[in-house]
Amino acid sequence: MNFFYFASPSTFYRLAGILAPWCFAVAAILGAAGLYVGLVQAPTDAQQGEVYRVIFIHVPAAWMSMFLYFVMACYGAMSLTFNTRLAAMMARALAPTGAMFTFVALWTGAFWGRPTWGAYWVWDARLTSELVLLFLYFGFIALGNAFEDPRRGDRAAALLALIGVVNLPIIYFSVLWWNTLHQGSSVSFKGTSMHVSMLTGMLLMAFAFWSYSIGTALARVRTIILERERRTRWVRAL
Amino acid sequence: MNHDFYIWMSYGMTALVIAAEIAWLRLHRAQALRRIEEERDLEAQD
Amino acid sequence: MSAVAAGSFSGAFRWAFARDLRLSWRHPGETMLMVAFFVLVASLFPLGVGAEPQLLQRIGPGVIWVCALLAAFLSLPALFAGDYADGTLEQMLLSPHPMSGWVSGKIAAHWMASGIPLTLLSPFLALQYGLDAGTLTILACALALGTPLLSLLGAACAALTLGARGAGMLLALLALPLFVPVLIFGAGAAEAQSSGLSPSPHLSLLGAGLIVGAMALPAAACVAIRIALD
Amino acid sequence: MNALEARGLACSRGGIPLFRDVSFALTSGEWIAVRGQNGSGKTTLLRCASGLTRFDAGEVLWNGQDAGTGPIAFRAQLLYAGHAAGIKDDLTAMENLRDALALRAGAPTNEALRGALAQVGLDRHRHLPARRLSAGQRRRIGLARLALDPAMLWVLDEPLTALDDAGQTIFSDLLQRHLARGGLALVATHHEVAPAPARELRLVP
Repeated sequence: MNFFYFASPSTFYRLAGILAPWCFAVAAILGAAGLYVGLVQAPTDAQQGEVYRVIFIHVPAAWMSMFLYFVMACYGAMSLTFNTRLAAMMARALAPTGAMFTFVALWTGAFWGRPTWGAYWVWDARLTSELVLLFLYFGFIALGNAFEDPRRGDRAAALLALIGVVNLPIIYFSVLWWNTLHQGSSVSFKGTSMHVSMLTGMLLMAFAFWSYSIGTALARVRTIILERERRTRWVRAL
Repeated sequence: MNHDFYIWMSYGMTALVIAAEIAWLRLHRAQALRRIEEERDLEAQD
Repeated sequence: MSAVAAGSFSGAFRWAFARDLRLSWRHPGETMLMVAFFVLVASLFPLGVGAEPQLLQRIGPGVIWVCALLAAFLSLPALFAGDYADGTLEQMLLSPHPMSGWVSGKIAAHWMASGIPLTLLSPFLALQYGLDAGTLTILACALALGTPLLSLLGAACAALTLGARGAGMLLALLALPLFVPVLIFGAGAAEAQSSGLSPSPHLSLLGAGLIVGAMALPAAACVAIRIALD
Repeated sequence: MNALEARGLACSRGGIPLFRDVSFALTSGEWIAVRGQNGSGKTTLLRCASGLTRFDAGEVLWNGQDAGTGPIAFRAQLLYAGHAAGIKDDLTAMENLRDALALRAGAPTNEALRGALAQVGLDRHRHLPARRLSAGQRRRIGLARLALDPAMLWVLDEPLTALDDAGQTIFSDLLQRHLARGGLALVATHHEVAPAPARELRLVP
């Protein structure tokens, strides 16, 4: 059984209050280190020049966007099967951060693609499925907020996340297939041999984003708990 | 070729979006707290 | 009076299928409007992009697919909303038959009233776009396989938006991204045929998707309806 | 002999508690009137008892078996009629009645349908589309359904709304017949109904 199954919102509220600042601190430190390694230490790429430095945010953001959707769907499944309030709130708290990272991945991808491929947008499988992912996030957030009863929104959105997580690989492969049919050669990341400091910078940034996501999710779930439980005695006593 | 524009646009937008999210989180929390406060005051009046 | 035959999937399926078809038969206007929308939008494209025969031939399958997809989408908000408002869904949920039977029947009826007219009409539009006989046949086949999948996916999303604020726009936001693979394989089949490749991989994938969807998606719609009625 | 029992039911909607610790027991030949002001949770209680709405605490037992999740054996014996009667405007009274019965138990013969419609005074209107019927006449289609459905447990939400005196008498007769054959009924109503209820369940917000 999972941790959230036993934790009541009031104890989790306090726990999240203690954990969230630490997560933000770790994110800031890792982010600073990652930026230093990525922007100062890592050498200029022989083929792409300086612009490759965008990948230090682009790749981690793309990872996070997909990973967060998966985590969100797991929380959704948990909330549907065990009917736990906290899991549903966590799923709702993760969605805006996931959408934010999806947007960042798309934006930085466009500004990386312009100098390297010569176009802000190409109908590449990765980009297209990332765009669809952004709409899946928007759908999740909109569906969750579309009901008078927040519990109703929780459960509908959780089911949508599950449908979406099953569909995401299908969407990715269908777009990949469509792309190879139409363009012949797909644009890819290969051709650059990665310097160690590039990899280090990317991993540091990935962990920084990770820590940031946990921090924002915890901070947001605290607010959600306050809103939902505002009539209970423990919130009144705060 | 100078790529500063693209790098600045990428990093700048990321910083902006993260700042916006944190500001929104704080605003959201302040709203929730204010609402609790208001309801508590209303009940105290009753 | 016949005894209570509890737990009959096929009974539930037939009831919902027959009733929904009867209702859309009483009101053929909705299907007619959908068909008119399909033809109208498909006819607007040449006006927008120009009437060069080569261009039309190339974009034809894709345009017809997108129009069919949007037309099929139009009737989705009403799929469960009427039965939700008048209490029929409650009766279905409380009947001694499995909910998936009712839902599958309703989805099948939706396909009969939307997918089949669109499929039957598509060859005429394909002629407008100057597609050859082979492409035209494959396009109709792809629509015949793909539109039930649209109905299934759309039904799950329609059930999720029951009772939501702004349900129509929300349904578009939920359903259209999920329609992407269907569109890609459906339009891909016709395009492969017209460019001299075999359309069978696309059609097999659509068929496989249809089988998986027909098994999984009614169950998802049932869970969504249960949530809506809670 | 059938029995419906609820123990310690509690339910809240949208974070607001509606009722707590509601218990009742009902056996064959009895009916319970659920009373309370508007918004006191009568409808929610009926929906909880029939397995539509999930409750926060407590249990519902049908013949000693858990019925909270709506098992088939329970649903086969349950006739629930809520605010919305499941009537389609485009279908005639006859078709609506036949559909409503076929949905649960299998369609009776046309003679039986006609008989039931005649009993509730809709014989002349049976081929009119439901949109042309008045609110009370639409309610009477629901009464005809009560007359024909073999379910043992009725859960009715305000069955007398929009019915005139004659309609209310018809309902009383149907309820009496139902109880006489060993049926059970849980009815939320503001009206006084002729066979007096075995118990009254009063919900206070």
